[in-house]
Amino acid sequence: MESRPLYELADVVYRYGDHFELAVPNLSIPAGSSIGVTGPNGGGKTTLLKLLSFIEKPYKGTIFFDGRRIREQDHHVTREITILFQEPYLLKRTVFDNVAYGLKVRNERGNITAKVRGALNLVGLPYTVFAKRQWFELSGGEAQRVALASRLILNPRVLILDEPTASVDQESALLINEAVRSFREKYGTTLIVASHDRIWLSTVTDSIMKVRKGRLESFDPENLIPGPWIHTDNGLHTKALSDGRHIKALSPPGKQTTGYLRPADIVVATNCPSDLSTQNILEGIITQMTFENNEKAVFLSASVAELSLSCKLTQAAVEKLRLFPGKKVWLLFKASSFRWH
Amino acid sequence: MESRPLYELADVVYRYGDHFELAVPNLSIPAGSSIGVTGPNGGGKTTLLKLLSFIEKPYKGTIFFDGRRIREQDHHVTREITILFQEPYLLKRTVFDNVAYGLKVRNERGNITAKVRGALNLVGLPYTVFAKRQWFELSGGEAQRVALASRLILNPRVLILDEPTASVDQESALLINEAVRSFREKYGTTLIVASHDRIWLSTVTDSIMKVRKGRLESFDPENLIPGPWIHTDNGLHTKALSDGRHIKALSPPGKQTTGYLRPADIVVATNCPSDLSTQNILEGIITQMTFENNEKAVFLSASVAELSLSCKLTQAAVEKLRLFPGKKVWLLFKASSFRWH
Amino acid sequence: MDYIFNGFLKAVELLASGNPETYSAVFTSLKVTSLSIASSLIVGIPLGFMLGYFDFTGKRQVRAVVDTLLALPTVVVGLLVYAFISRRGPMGELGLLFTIPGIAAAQTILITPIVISLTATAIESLDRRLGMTLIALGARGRQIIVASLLEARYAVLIAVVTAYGRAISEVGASMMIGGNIKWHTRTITTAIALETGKGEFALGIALGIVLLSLALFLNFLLMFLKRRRIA
Amino acid sequence: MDYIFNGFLKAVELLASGNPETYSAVFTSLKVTSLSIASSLIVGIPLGFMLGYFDFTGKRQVRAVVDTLLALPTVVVGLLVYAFISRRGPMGELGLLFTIPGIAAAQTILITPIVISLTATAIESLDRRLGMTLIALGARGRQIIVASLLEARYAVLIAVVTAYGRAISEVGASMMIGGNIKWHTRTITTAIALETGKGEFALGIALGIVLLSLALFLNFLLMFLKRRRIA
Amino acid sequence: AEDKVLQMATTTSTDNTGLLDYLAPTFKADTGIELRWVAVGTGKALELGKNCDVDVLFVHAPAAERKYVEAGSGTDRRQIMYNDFIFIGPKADPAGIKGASVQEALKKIATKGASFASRGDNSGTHKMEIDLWKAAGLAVPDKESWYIQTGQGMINTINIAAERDAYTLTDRGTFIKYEANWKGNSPLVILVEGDEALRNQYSVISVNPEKCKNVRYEYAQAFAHWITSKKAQKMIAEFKLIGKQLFTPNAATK
Ligand SMILES: Nc1ncnc2c1ncn2[C@@H]1O[C@H](COP(=O)(O)OP(=O)(O)OP(=O)(O)O)[C@@H](O)[C@H]1O
Ligand SMILES: Nc1ncnc2c1ncn2[C@@H]1O[C@H](COP(=O)(O)OP(=O)(O)OP(=O)(O)O)[C@@H](O)[C@H]1O
Ligand SMILES: [Mg+2]
Ligand SMILES: [Mg+2]
Repeated sequence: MESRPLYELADVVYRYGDHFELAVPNLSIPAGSSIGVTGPNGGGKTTLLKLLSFIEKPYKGTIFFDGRRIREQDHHVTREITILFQEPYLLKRTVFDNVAYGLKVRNERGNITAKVRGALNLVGLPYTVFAKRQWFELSGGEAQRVALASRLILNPRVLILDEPTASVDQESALLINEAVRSFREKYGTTLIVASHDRIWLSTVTDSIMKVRKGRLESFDPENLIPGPWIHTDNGLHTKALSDGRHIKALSPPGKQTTGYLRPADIVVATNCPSDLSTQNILEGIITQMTFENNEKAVFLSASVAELSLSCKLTQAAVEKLRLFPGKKVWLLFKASSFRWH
Repeated sequence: MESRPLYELADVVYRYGDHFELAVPNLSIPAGSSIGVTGPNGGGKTTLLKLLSFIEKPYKGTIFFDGRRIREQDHHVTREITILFQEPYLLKRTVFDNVAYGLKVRNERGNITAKVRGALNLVGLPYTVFAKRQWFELSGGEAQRVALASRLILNPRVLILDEPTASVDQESALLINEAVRSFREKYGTTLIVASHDRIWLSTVTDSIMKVRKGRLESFDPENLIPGPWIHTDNGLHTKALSDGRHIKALSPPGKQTTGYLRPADIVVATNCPSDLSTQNILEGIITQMTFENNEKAVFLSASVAELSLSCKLTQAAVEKLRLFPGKKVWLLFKASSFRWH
Repeated sequence: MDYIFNGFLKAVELLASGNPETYSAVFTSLKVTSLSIASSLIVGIPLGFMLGYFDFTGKRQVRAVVDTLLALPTVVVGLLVYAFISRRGPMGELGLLFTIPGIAAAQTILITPIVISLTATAIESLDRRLGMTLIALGARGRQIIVASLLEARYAVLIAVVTAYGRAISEVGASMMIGGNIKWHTRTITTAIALETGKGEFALGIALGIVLLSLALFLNFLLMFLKRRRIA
Repeated sequence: MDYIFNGFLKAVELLASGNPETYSAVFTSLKVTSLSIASSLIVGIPLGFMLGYFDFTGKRQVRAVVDTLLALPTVVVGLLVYAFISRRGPMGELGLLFTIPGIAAAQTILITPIVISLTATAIESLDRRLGMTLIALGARGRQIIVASLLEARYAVLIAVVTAYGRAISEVGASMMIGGNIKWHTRTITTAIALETGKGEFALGIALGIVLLSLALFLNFLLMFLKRRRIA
Repeated sequence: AEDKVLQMATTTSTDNTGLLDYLAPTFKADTGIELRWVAVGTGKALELGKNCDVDVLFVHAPAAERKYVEAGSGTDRRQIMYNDFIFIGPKADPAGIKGASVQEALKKIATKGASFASRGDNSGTHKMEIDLWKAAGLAVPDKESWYIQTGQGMINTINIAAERDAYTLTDRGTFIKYEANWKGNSPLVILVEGDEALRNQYSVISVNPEKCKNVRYEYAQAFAHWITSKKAQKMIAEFKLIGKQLFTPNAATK
């Protein structure tokens, strides 16, 4: 695959009124790459994807595509890019007509039935069962998959997906995963996917970036510990957990501020350690362990009272400690490890 | 909590044309319980939830609520039940008015501001930032959370949620989880939640049922292996994987039929076993391990070529084999273990 | 062509000089349409909601009949109402003939189908999730109607504006039922018809401009009200 | 009252006996409205789409003006058009006065605002995701217009039905421009006006019934076409 | 070959009585010219003539006609026929005008304040009414509560008079039609008739070809010639509505 940048963004700014601003000082996306976008709700993922698909124009700055500025009338260029929205909208037509619509507006009239059949197959919807259904005769996940099929049929050069698996069942998520992957192999499609499902995302993309408060950040999952933080005598602040235990933190800027804890800052122990300088030693149960292919690391989730804390470990450490889901562990972190946004 | 059944369904049938029928011969849901509903797209989850919320009437059969048949004019009863739809719809009003609407129609005019503030807090949306926003000035996940807040504010006796975390970020999913749990504790709310996120689901519910092709099944996750199955000389059928390996199965009913394999039917080995009667011995990498609290078992996912296979193990076995995500394992299962639907 | 130009001048003159005949007609028009609009909304909006919201057998047929009534000629409405309220008619006792309420009654018959049909379409065009959401939130009966109409507010507003346009511009029924009696039931439109019949084309145009100014004023008012509601 | 009943009898008689004057008026009405509907759709639908789809400064003002034109009285339209196509008018050479195309031109002016306003509302009432989805799927220019109108098809249809109702029932412009010339420009409505003017109320009602039957027939036709499109 | 068409503007009375329907076929047979007419108020008919939109006028408002011809818009005004106006009113005759002279009748109505319906539309009939008020030495009423200005055609004005128990001035032809509808039971009856002042003169005027170059002056002349011919005049005399003669021909036959 080529590595010439397909997209180059320079000083791009987009605003909604005065409550949100997305700013991308620079970003380049190589042709044929597969980029994941994650981040909290309202971070700006959808906004970024709309800019990349030329559905919205930036207020400031330029987006170069293939080294060129794109103007509105460059239909042949913008038609090579297609986006699937977070809440897909189906045209008030049959499933067949929905999937075939993109071909029709491109005047590609050959072999439509076969192509529609193929696209529906890719998303796991049998043609004979679904092609003649009306748009409203579908379940939530089926509708989402029809919308995806209507994008896949276009063989786009850039495929942009916003939460494509939100209400899709696990089998279909897998199917979509396969479909998208084979697409990339066959056509060298550039893929940009926003999702909250970090695991699923890491299986389809080469790299993940995070959009938070309108700024791009490198992806680094974090634990969140919401307030209230109560000031105690020894200069620390504590948050009470539902089972009576406490988490201690150094100088949160406000009582209700949420503290962030990086998974790499948490140490996992299989026995209760003593004589340690860390303020926080919390017992918990491992609920999940995930192999992160991009980083070759294991993410471990443990439940501590009502919290679920994520820790990043090496494979070797996991093996050495003989960790497994359901096992009791102790999580250690310093009161000073918290970051406040 | 009481265990007198809140819902009792007897011979309930609902149909869409002739392509879908949901049939529930009998089902009883105890008051104060928390039930999860999962299953493939188009299985009938949403349909079931609509029946339970009395938004739709069954074609046949009766739904008893609190031991009574509910008629349409029993507003005081049906108002105790509220449902959040899979694709939430916000009224074309401000966020405040959306959340307050349910109180207003109930003529509960006291303390509305405080209640709205509380409900928005529950879903992690600061009142001052969001209350005055118009319905369209929200990101996908924010909108979903506003819709949830508009349900939570009602303190319903039964809270029915259809995919409440579909486009919600992980922090918020946690928050919602907490909110819902504290709700149940405070008010004894009965909770019915449909979701594809099995892990999230198992953290909020006491038991999970599965709806597939309009029938209730006990929840038992399965692996799916789609065709095509090629007939071979030795009486077996094989499916070729993308890396050239094969899966063998006994007499699939059709070439394209999908085979189902129960996670409990797969044996996991850390060394390549020999001299075994099982036809399938496949090397793979562990991608994820999850502790299933309801069943006190560990589910392990392993990637085998393009497939992701799920295996169910005891905690002891996981500990003994020193399994961890990223480790290479061998999955063993018999050609006769496949079930065909 | 001169007529148009002269009509403009005359319209300004009529309005500026406070011409009593013109103002009498303006107020009569306003009284009549206020009455007819109010009554057609009271009748038409709930019926339109029901036609748009509920599914029942024969719905499509009812709809076709209502749509047909959009083609009711004003003179025919005038004739029908006249038959009822003329002295020899069954409602002659009420003394509605040649009165403002009489005209308003005829106009109500004329414009209620517009309100019904356009309201029904407005309700039908709503997102299919709305109804379920309202019920889920606890709305019942009248609350569902009110909330649905609010969701469809712009489309319902246009229904009202269209009905208003039809009422204030119609002449056949006003003529027939009102009798175009000067100082009493002469509306702007019957005055226009009269002046045109006299060959006073410029005056006819002038009165037409007066009427349109009135409508423009009301529409701008509406525009500001709309802007106030949704920032 | 009697004449309502007599009107029914007479309507049946006129239609059954193949009364040539009635049929001539029916066909004239059909010709006129076909022309005026066609031209108002050609002009009004694209304009209505633009008004509903695009945001531009002054949009709300334009909208208020279009809505005001819904209140155009037919006689005023008649006068305005007359001023242009009278022999002494700037377009007198075309010889449109007292002709069917002349009436159609006047009606077009009358009903185009209805088409524009209701189409704009139909487009505005569409889901906000539609436009983006069409662009994402590759629709451009005219394709977006066509697909949006298809999505709003019922609301656009009602726009057409409303405009049709206004056109076929209007009398002022037909009278002024057409002249109500027997066998030539006499439409059903001008015939009704004539008969009513003569005091032939029963005949007026009969012709009104004929007109409504025509409208009913067309609406039922539409209903069946609608059913065929969406099973 | 283009049809020979003569476009006429006439008043509603000639059309509503059916006179033109009765004459037009014979005119066509005699001259090959098709007569098309628009029936409007006299004022509007004159306006149409002034704008060159019609070729010939057939109207009944002598004073306005004279002005019109003097202004050069029309030429060759010829008297064709007349009928007469009558005062009608409720059978009970509250002002007691039955059999009185026109002037007396109007004075009684005005002093008693008996309801009177006026067309108030500048039509020939309305102009006649105004002249009669003036001739009676009375101010033309306007805002008086008994004076109902309908601004409508004759039949509607009669209807309003009937509803309001009012007097009104009408041409005889319209009243004959009105009366016939009631089958001998009409609430309004003829109270004053036969006065010389009540004569209603109809004339034909050709639109001036010097002002209007498109006008089909030849045809207009042909019509004027034909309608004043003995044959046409005889037809007019023979024209009957419900058995009653309506018009008296009085053309100066050349
Ligand atoms: N049409 C709009 N008008 C005003 N503000 C908007 C609009 N759309 C989004 N916003 C705001 O802009 C911010 C970014 O929205 P965006 O949809 O890009 O977030 P996102 O990262 O996609 O979130 P999510 O995970 O919830 O989909 C949010 O704060 C949102 O409230
Ligand atoms: N309005 C409708 N008309 C006809 N068929 C429908 C309608 N809604 C749903 N269906 C069909 O009924 C079946 C069950 O739908 P349902 O929405 O209950 O599924 P679900 O389990 O909620 O699926 P998902 O996970 O995709 O939300 C599906 O096959 C769907 O295609
Ligand atoms: Mg988003
Ligand atoms: Mg569903």
